[in-house]
Amino acid sequence: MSARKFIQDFTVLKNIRLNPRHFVMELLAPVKLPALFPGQFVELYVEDSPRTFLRRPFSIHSVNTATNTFQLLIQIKGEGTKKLSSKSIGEKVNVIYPLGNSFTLPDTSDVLLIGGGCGVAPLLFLAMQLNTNGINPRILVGGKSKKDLLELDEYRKYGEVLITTEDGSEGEKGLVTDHSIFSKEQPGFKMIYCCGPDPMMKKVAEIAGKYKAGCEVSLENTMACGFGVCLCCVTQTLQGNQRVCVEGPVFNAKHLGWQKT
Amino acid sequence: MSARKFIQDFTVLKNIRLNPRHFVMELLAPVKLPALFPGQFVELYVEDSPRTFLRRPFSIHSVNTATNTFQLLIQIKGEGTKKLSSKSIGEKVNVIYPLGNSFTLPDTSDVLLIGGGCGVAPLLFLAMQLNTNGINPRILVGGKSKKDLLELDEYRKYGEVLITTEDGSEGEKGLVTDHSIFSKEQPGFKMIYCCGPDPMMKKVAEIAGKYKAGCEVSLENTMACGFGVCLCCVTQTLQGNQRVCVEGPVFNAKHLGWQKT
Amino acid sequence: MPDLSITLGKLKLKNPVLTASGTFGYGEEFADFIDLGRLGGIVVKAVTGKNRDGNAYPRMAEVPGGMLNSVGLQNKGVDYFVKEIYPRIKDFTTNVIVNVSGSTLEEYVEVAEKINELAAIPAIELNISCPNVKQGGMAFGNVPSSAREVTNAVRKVYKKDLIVKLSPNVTSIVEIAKAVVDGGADILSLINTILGMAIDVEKQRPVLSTVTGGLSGPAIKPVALRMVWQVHKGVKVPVIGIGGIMNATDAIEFMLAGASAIQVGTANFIDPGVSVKIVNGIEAYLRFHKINSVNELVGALKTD
Amino acid sequence: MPDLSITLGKLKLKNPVLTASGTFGYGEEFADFIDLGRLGGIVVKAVTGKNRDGNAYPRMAEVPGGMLNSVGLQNKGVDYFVKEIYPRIKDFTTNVIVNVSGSTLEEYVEVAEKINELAAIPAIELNISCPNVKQGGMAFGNVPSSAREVTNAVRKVYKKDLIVKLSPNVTSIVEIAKAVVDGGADILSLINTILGMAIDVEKQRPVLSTVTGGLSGPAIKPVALRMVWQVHKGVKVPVIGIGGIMNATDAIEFMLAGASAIQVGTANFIDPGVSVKIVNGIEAYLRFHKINSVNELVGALKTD
Ligand SMILES: Cc1cc2nc3c(=O)[nH]c(=O)nc-3n(C[C@H](O)[C@H](O)[C@H](O)COP(=O)(O)OP(=O)(O)OC[C@H]3O[C@@H](n4cnc5c(N)ncnc54)[C@H](O)[C@@H]3O)c2cc1C
Ligand SMILES: Cc1cc2nc3c(=O)[nH]c(=O)nc-3n(C[C@H](O)[C@H](O)[C@H](O)COP(=O)(O)OP(=O)(O)OC[C@H]3O[C@@H](n4cnc5c(N)ncnc54)[C@H](O)[C@@H]3O)c2cc1C
Ligand SMILES: Cc1cc2nc3c(=O)[nH]c(=O)nc-3n(C[C@H](O)[C@H](O)[C@H](O)COP(=O)(O)O)c2cc1C
Ligand SMILES: Cc1cc2nc3c(=O)[nH]c(=O)nc-3n(C[C@H](O)[C@H](O)[C@H](O)COP(=O)(O)O)c2cc1C
Ligand code: FES
Ligand code: FES
Repeated sequence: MSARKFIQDFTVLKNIRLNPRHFVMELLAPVKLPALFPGQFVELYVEDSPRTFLRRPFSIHSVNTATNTFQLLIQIKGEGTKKLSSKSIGEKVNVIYPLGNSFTLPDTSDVLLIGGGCGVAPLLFLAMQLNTNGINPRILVGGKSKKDLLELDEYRKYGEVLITTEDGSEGEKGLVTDHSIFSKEQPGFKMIYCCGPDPMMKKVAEIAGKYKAGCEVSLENTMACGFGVCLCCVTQTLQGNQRVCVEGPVFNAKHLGWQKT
Repeated sequence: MSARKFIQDFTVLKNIRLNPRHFVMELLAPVKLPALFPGQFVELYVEDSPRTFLRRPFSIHSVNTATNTFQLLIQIKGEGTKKLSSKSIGEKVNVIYPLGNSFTLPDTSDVLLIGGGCGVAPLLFLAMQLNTNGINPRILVGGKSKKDLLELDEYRKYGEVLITTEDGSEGEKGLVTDHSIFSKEQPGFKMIYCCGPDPMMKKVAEIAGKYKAGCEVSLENTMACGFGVCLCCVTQTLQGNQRVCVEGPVFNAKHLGWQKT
Repeated sequence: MPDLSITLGKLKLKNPVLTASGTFGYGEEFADFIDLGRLGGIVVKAVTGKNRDGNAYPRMAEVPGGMLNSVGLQNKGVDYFVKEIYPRIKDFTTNVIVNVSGSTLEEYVEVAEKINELAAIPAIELNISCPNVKQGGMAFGNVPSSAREVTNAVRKVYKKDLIVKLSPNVTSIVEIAKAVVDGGADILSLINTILGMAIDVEKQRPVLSTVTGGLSGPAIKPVALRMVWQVHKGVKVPVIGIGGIMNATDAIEFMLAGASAIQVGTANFIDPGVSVKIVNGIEAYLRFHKINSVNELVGALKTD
Repeated sequence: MPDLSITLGKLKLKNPVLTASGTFGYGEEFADFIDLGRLGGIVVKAVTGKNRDGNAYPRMAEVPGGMLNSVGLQNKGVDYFVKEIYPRIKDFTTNVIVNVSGSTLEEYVEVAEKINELAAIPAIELNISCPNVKQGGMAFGNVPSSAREVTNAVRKVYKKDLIVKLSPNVTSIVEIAKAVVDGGADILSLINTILGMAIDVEKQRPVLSTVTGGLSGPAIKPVALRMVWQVHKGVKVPVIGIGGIMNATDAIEFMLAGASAIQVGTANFIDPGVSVKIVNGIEAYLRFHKINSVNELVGALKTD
C-alpha cells in the first residue's frame, strides 16, 4: 500500500542561509527520485554530531524532477540542525525517504494555505502541486516580525500571498488567525491546508469548522524511527492513537483529538 | 612542585601524513609556550566525534620555541586519532598541557635511545635536548618493515641512527633488542632511554641491567584525566601503584613492577 | 565459510541475530530495507490480551547515547494479532517470535495460550520487564517470587520455546534469572530498558508524558553486557543478549560474555539495514579469526 | 543578581555545585584551572582505614557516552590523610567534604571518627556504594538493613553533617534511601556508578582487570535523574544529585527533579574548568528566567 522507502546518500548541492536561524538545503538523489508528494517528509542522519543520536525529520519543501533534487527548509533549533546548516556543497547526507502520507488534493479551487513559522516548509511543494492541477491557492503566512517571513517571492509564484506579523512590521498586525479574511462572511475558501505550531493549527481548525471548510493539518511529534515501528510519535485521533509518521503527518483536522502539549 | 598546567585552544599549522597510519601535527600556541621537557605529553580534545568521549594523550614530539609551536607524531588507531588526522590547517584543537614528568638528563654522554613503532615520538624531542647539552646519542629504531620507519632523516640530525626491521627490509633483521650492538661486550652506552611496546621495554630494561647501564622508559596506560585525579592510569612500582600521568610517563626501569598486559 | 547457525532450546536460528520487540514493528516495515530471510529471527511488538492505546505523547526523549521511550505496550490485542497480523507474517523465512505482555497473570496466560496455537510461531518472549505500564510488566519482573509464578503459569499452557525477558532494574539479575528458570523458562533474554527520565529545563517539565521512561541504546550497553555475563555464569539455560547493540563488534562482545544470540533494538531506528550488516560483520569476524562456528564465541571470554 | 546559596542540613554552600569524589583528587590538581573558592564544595577521594593499593590495571574503559572505572578506592589511609593531606587543603575557601569508605562497619566508624576531629571538614560522605571493591562498598549499600546499620554506627561517632551516598544498582532506591535516613543520614547523595562491563573483541578479554567496573558520564544521566526524583519524593532529607552532569542545563535538570545541590564527576576529566562554568551557567539561567534564588528550582518540576 505505502510507497517503497529508500535509504540513500544524497549530495548537498546548495545550502543557502536565509537568515540567522533558517536555511534551505538542496539535495541531489543518487538515483532517479521516485514519485514524491506534498506533505511527505524525510529523515536525515546527522554525522559527526556527538549530541544527536537519532535521525532528524524534515518536510519536503520542494521537488525538482528535472534536476533530480529536493529542497528542505530548515530552522536551526539545536545540535542536529546546526550541524546540517554547516554542511558544504558536495558533502553527503544519508536520507530515509519518502515518509508519511500527503495532503489530499482538494475538490474545490478555493484553497487557502496557512503557514506559521517554519511550518511553511511543506506548503511550497503543495502550492506547486496545486498549480500543476490548475489551482492558484491563497497563501497566508505569519511570523513574529518581517524578518521571520521566508521566501515570499517563491510563494508568490504559485498564488496570492497574505501576511500577518505579530509586530505589524509587514502585512496585517497579529497572528495568522487574526487576519481580516476571517472576519468576512464569505472568505472565499472551501479548503484549508495548514502547518505550524499546534495552538495555531487548533485555532485554524476551529475557523475552518466555522466556515464549513475542509481542513488538513500537518503535525509534528517526537520521532525515533520515522517509518512506523517505534510507536513514539502517536497523536490522539478518533481512531485511537495513530502514528504521525505513517497515518500522518497530514491529518484531517476533524479526526484529531488535539492533546495538550 | 609540578609546573603550571594550561587548557588552551591551539591552531593547526601543519598536518602531514607520513604514511597511511601516521601523521605529524604541528600546533601553534595561543600565548607564549611555557618551558616544555622531553617525555611530557598533552591531552587533546577531539571535536565532532560521537565515538570518543575522553581526551586523547600524545607525547610531545618536538618543540620549536621560535615559532611557538610543538609537534605531535600520531598513529591512527581508532576514531579519535582518525578525526585528528583530518584536521585542516587553521582549525583549533583544545589542549591540556604540559602533563607528566620528563626524562632526566644523563650524567654520561654514552647515550642510546631506543624506539619501537610510534614509540619514537618523544625521542626526537629528547634527542634535540641532548644535542643542546652537547650529547650526540645513538638512536636505535625498529619497525616491522622499512615503510614503518618514520622520519629517519629528522633523527639523523641529532645522532647516529641504527635500524632493525622484522622483515629485514632495512637495517638489521629482527627486533630492536636483537640488534648486534647488544652482542658486543662493550656496547658503548651507559644510559638508555626507551619508548615502545611494553614487552620491548621490558627486554630493553633487562639488557640495560646486563650492561649495568641506566634505563628510563616511557609508559602508556589507559587515561581518563591525564592530570592525576582519576587514578585510572596507575602502574606497579616499588613504591606501590603510581600514576603514569604524574609520576610518569617516564620511569626508571628498575623501579617498575612490569605488570602483565 | 563459517557456520553461523545456533540452537537455543529447540529453536534453530540460521544466525544469532534477532531484532528486539518494539523496535521492529511486525517486520513488514523493514522489507524495503533488508531481506528478512537473512535474520536469525524477529521478535514482534508486545501483544496483550486486549487492545491498548498506550501512553499519551510525548513518548520519546533523546538522551546522550540513547533514548527514552514510554510507548506503553500499544497494540490491538491478541485476537487482532491472530486474525489480522499473523496471516501477513507467518510465511516470513525467519523465526517470528511474539513478545507477550500483560497486566495480570491471567492476561499473560491468555495471550500465551492463544499464541501457542499459531503453527508458524516457534517461541514466545514473556515480557515481565516493561517499565512503561502501571500494572504488570516490570512489577512482575522485579521480584523473584512473582517472576517465577508468572513464568510457571505460562509454562503450563505454552508448549514451545519459552523465552523470558528480564528487567535490568533490579539489585540481583541472577536471582531473578534463577527464579524464572525455576519457573520453567527455556531461554532468557536481557535486558529490557532501564528506567530513566529527562527534563526540559525551559518548560520545567518532564519530556515524557509519563515522567519516566525506558532507556535504550549504546548508553545501556555496558550494563547489559555485565548482566548477560552474570546470568550466563549463574544459570544453565541459553541467554539472548540485548542492549545498545549498534554493530557486529557490539554483538560479538555480548556473545563472548555468554549470549547465544543477540537482539538489535534502537539501532534499527537509525539504520533500518543494520541487522543484516551485523550478520555480515559477525561472519567477517569469524572468518578473520579463523573460527569455524559462531558457537565457539559463546561465553569464550578469557578472564584469567 | 540571583542568590545561588543553598543550605543542606547545617551545611552552607555558596552555590549548589560540588565536585564528585574520585574525580577531583584533593582539589589541588585543579588550582591551575579554576578558583576553587568559586565552588559550593569539593568532595575528596575516598578515604579508608588503611592504605589501599586499589585494583590492577587496566582500570579504565571508554564506552559510548561515558567510561567504566575500577580504581578500587586507592588511597593512603585515614592517618595519612589527616597528617599529610588535610593540612594542605584545610584552608580552601570552599567546603571540603571527605568521602569515607571501608570494608567493614568498624572501618567506616574508625574513619568517620577520625575525620570528625578535623575542624575544617564540615561533612562526610559515606560511600556505601563503591562497585569496585570485593568487600564493603556496594555490598553495604544494596541491602536496606545493612545500609541502615552502617549509617547508624557512623552516626553515633560523627557529629557534623552526615551525607550517605547511594548505589544505583538496586531494585528500589527509595527503600534504601528510607533505611539510610532512618539510620541517621542528614543528606543523601546519589548516584554512584552503575556496574558495567566492556570487552575487547580482538583480545577476547574484558577491558578492565576486574572484568566489571563502574559506569559514569552522560550515559547514566537519565537513570540518575529518575532516582533523584524518586528519592526526593520519597524522603524528607535534602538530596545531592550526581550522574553525567556535563553542563549547567544538566545540573538544572537535577535541581528541578529535587536535588538541592549537585556534584560534577567525570566531566572534570574532559574539561577541568567545567565546574565553575556550571556555576556561571546556573546563575545565567536564574537571571534569564528572573528567578531570585536557586532554592526555587529545587523540586520545581511541573508534572500536572
Ligand atoms: C514530520 C516532521 C516534519 C518536520 N519538518 C520540518 C521542516 O520542514 N523544517 C524544520 O525546520 N523542522 C521540521 N521539523 C522539526 C525538526 O525535525 C526539529 O526541529 C529537529 O529535529 C530539531 O533537531 P535539533 O537537533 O536541531 O534540535 P534538538 O537539539 O533535538 O532540539 C532542539 C529543540 O527542538 C525541539 N524538537 C526536537 N525535535 C522536535 C520535533 N520533532 N518537533 C518539534 N520540536 C522538536 C526539542 O524539544 C528542543 O527543544 C519536522 C518535524 C517532524 C516530526
Ligand atoms: C602518555 C601517553 C603518550 C602517548 N603518546 C602517543 C604519541 O605520541 N603518539 C601516538 O600515536 N600515540 C600516543 N599514545 C597513544 C594514544 O593516546 C592512543 O593511541 C590514542 O588515544 C587512541 O585513540 P583513538 O580514539 O584513535 O583509538 P581508540 O578507538 O580509543 O582505541 C583504538 C585502540 O587503541 C587502544 N588504545 C586506546 N588508548 C590507548 C592508550 N592510551 N594507550 C595504548 N593503547 C590505547 C585501544 O585499546 C584500542 O584497541 C600515548 C598514550 C599515552 C598514555
Ligand atoms: C520504542 C521502544 C519500544 C519497545 N517496546 C518493547 C516491547 O513492546 N516489549 C519488550 O519486551 N521490549 C520493548 N522494548 C525494549 C527493547 O526490545 C530492548 O529490550 C531495549 O530497547 C534494549 O535494547 P536496545 O538498546 O538495542 O534498544 C522497546 C524499546 C523501544 C526503544
Ligand atoms: C574514576 C572514578 C573514581 C571514583 N571514585 C569514587 C570514590 O572514591 N568514592 C565515591 O563515592 N565515588 C567515586 N566515584 C563515583 C563518582 O563520585 C560519581 O558518583 C559517579 O562518577 C557519577 O557521576 P559522573 O557521571 O558525573 O561521573 C568515582 C568515579 C570515577 C569516574
Ligand atoms: S516515529 Fe516511530 S512510529 Fe512514528
Ligand atoms: S589519567 Fe587520571 S590519574 Fe592518570
